[in-house]
Amino acid sequence: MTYTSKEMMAVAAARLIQNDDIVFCGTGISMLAAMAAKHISAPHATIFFETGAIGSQLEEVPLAVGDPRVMYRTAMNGSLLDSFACMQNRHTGKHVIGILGAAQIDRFGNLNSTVIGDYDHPKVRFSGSGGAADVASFVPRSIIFMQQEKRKFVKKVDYLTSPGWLGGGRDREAAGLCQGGPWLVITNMAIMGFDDTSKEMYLKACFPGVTPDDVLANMGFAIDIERADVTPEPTLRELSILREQCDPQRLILG
Amino acid sequence: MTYTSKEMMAVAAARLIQNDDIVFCGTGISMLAAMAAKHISAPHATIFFETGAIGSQLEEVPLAVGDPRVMYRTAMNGSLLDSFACMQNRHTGKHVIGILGAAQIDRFGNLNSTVIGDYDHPKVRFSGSGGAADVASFVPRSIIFMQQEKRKFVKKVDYLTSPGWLGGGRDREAAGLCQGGPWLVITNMAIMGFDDTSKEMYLKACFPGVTPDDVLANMGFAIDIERADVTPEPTLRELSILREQCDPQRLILG
Amino acid sequence: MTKDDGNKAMHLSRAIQDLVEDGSHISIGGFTINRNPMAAVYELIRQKKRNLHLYAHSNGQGVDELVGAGVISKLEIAYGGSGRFAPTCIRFKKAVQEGSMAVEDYSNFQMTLRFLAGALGVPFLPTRSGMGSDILARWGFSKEVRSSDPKLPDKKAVVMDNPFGDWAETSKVVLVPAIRPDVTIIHAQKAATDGTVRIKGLTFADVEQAKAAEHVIVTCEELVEPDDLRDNADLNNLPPFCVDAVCHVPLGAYPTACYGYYDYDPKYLKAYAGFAREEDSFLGYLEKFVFGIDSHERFLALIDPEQLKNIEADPRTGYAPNLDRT
Amino acid sequence: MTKDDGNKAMHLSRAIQDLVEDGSHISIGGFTINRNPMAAVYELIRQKKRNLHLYAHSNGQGVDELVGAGVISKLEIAYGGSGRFAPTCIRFKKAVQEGSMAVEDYSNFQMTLRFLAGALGVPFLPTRSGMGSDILARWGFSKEVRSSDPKLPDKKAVVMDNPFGDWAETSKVVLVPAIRPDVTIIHAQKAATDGTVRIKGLTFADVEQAKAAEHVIVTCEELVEPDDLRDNADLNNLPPFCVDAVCHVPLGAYPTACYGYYDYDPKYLKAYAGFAREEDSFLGYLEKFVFGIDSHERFLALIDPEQLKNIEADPRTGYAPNLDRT
Repeated sequence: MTYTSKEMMAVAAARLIQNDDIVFCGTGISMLAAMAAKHISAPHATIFFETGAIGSQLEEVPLAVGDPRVMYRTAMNGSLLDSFACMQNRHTGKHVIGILGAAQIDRFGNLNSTVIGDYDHPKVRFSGSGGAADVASFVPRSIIFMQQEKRKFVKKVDYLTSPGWLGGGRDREAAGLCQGGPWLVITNMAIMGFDDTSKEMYLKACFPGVTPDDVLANMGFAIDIERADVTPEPTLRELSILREQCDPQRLILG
Repeated sequence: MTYTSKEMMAVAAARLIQNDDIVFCGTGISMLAAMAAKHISAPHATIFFETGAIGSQLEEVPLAVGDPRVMYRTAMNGSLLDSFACMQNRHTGKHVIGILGAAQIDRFGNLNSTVIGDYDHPKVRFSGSGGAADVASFVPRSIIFMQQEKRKFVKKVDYLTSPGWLGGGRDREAAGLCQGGPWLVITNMAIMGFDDTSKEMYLKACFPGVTPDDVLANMGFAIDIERADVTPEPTLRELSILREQCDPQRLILG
Repeated sequence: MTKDDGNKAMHLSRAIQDLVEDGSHISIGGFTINRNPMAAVYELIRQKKRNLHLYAHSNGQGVDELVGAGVISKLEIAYGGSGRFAPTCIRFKKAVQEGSMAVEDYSNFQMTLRFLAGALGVPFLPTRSGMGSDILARWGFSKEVRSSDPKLPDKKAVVMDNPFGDWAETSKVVLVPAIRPDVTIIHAQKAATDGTVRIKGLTFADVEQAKAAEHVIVTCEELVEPDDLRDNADLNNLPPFCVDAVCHVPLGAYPTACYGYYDYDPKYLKAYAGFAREEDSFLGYLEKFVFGIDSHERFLALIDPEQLKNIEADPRTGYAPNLDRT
Repeated sequence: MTKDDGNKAMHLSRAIQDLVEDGSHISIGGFTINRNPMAAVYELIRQKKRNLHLYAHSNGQGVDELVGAGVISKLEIAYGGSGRFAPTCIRFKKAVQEGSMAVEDYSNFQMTLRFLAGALGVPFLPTRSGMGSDILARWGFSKEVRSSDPKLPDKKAVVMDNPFGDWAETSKVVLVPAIRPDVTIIHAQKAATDGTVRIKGLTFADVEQAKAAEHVIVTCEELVEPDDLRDNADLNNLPPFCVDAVCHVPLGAYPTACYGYYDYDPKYLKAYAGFAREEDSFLGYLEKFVFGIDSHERFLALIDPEQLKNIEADPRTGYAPNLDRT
């Protein structure tokens, strides 16, 4: 079967979503993952956007979280305040899975989406946090989509936009953040988890055809590869849902 | 012309309301005053209730601020949060006139609507603040409706529910409250103001047929009566609006 | 709690049985004589719940009946009144004067902010309301009571200097602690089986009260399919995941009003005020209208059908014009 | 400002002229590629406003055009992106990299709370967001800049121990300061001449942004009589007294979307991204699309009518299904 790494990434994330989950979606591939999950295994999962759209039915893939497509037949049209409050609130927040992306990540899942270089005189400026720092602060489980590149997996992020496990161990708790934090990193090559105790990143699974060494060769720091297994290929059904029902125009799949 | 003291009170308050005012109404006579003002001199004044009803059109007089009659053809149906925020907000709050009532008042316009006697073992329990303490805290001008009785005009309130000028002078500012505060007290006999500097209550005007000594005889403390004039009687037009358009069932006028 | 298909519709008696325990901290929606979840109030009384901790702002009729029936041991409230029918709620007044129930007083805005703090998931919110008042100076629940109950914050409120200097022309603020009820019960005009809620007219603080709670019970005039409320989501007030139980109870706010459906019943409220005045007559009232029957349907059967007709809302105004309210 | 009869309808150019001065602190509504008040953005550029201090959360297209045109000297923002058309807003990116504009970074929720604080009339609000991040550690505006500007709070944010112990399982909170714009500009589907505003679909943070401001300008697709919006006040978002000027500007959010009326224009946004890449082509773009004409109507006359037809919203979905968005 042929499929792209983007398709594998979307399917790998979709498989993780359950019926009781409230899925916070950012722009891009995370929307496809949530759309696919609703069709594959979690029809009752709630897709929601920081813009305030709760329970979006998504007939077409939105190109931004502010796309009017997120408003189609929602259960509620709220506001930014409503959507972030739903994550900060511990009753509803505990059901939320956040899906994030970033320009840089370190071994504790701290994310940078603000600048490369010095903050006061940046070499490259990115969009900034948006809701990412909020999601990372509130949500018990977050999935991070990354491209597997040395310059993106760095020893120290240039700017810590979204708190991950900070310095590891119980650092989040000490900082005053909620329990829980980065759950998985999904790249174009593999899936990484975080150790229960040290909170350090480790290799959880390679995509078919990728070796642990391939992954290490594309990171700026070393991680434990002893626990790695292999991610099952996308099934025909998964691919057809993704291609035919979620993104027939291939706006995000490319 | 014959009229009741309740009618005089409602008319006296209605005359104070201008087109730019946002009038916060409590239960009872304050609603009549606002309704009458809209018909007499201030058609563009906004009537609003702590329940969240903004710009109520009031075809029938409500018997409580939670009465569904307050929802008729409003400009907006908000929430408690919206209505109190509108008063605490300094842009909108500066236009608000609050109309309050109480069981006890002191010479600085501090109000008690909570208990008579000791708070821990009250002789009489009343409804409590409701929104009164909030209105008294936020609003630059408030009108207080009272019955002119010795046991209601007291040297010291048994419980300070709604802050007036506190101990007088610049006490409000020192406590952290907004500038402005009690503006006028309207009773069944007279209208009292508060001195610009000392913030002490003084007699501003007697109702027709009432003497300053009558007023003093029905208060538990002495006030300056040197500045008093006489309130003009309700006009025929004022009375007919009040009786025919505002409260034809005499639910509040009695 | 929810069935696999996401259907949360259930009988009110079961919802109350499953979600409210003796000692629970609860809050009820509505305002004075409007949209009180009265069917649920009567069910709480009927099931003889005890030692409930009740949070309200200006809920009148519901609070008074719960207090009168001995369901409530602690009450946090801003206002206990039912408009012209009972300027101070009668059983509430008696309970406080007799010292049979502990009361903590706040203002309406403070209570609203406390629910909002719970909804937002923060421990407190700031306001400029109440400085210099006895609401801040006097505590209804002592330090000891507070520190012995893990469900209560250890302070009634905190006055703090503005940490941003005089930003927003504010030298000091009052911080009021979040309310985190175990259960909030509200009555809405429409709800869907998945838990979506649509309130018509003023929402009071129902939305904040619901979001602050761990569990939410919604009674509704009309129970509809989820798809029916997706036609205009701008009108919806709570998303499905905030709600645990949806109970179809027509006239579920009676004898208080439900905008667009029916007015409050002045006759009932006046009669209630009469019953509430004395212990014996109040117990007789409860016997007849609550304990003697087993559902809101049977309760409504005790009311003169002519009067139920009189209070029907007309579509233009949302209430019953020219209703005899004397 | 308002006429005696309460009529606030006026031409957009006059509203901008009267209410926005050089150096004003402003905020604009909308989100990334949706309901940005673009007609007002172009008018601000056309009137050559300078040294504006701009507050935004995730406003994309509006922010980028204002920044590119040199209108903004200081920006407080959570996100500068326009979805797939410009993952990072292009002129914004250049201005920050070149240091031609000072930027203070917050998160979306922090910005929302800051607007809400302004709306509520309190100096700050608490959150649990951002602890341990550089958003709190690094300030874009120095202490000196802050203390020299009376319109700015003296701190970016304050981390504080929870004064209620560990109430709400919270040991610390972040306090973020209120935003108090001189003027907020939003675009709505409907507004009445008295200032009542009705937004269809998501409101983003428009309501909080408007309430936080001293003055509010609303552009709208449809200008109606006040009575027309009183049919269902549950759908209204701002009461008249919050609004200073109501300006009838059909397609006033174009090239961004306006739910129920039109979609964003992918062609325009893609072309814009091309123009924005270089200084010269961007100046040429401004010359043609902003300075070369005198109104939004004329601006729309420059757009292919076929494409305006393509982006018309269909009634069922509120957007333009099957629009070519490649």
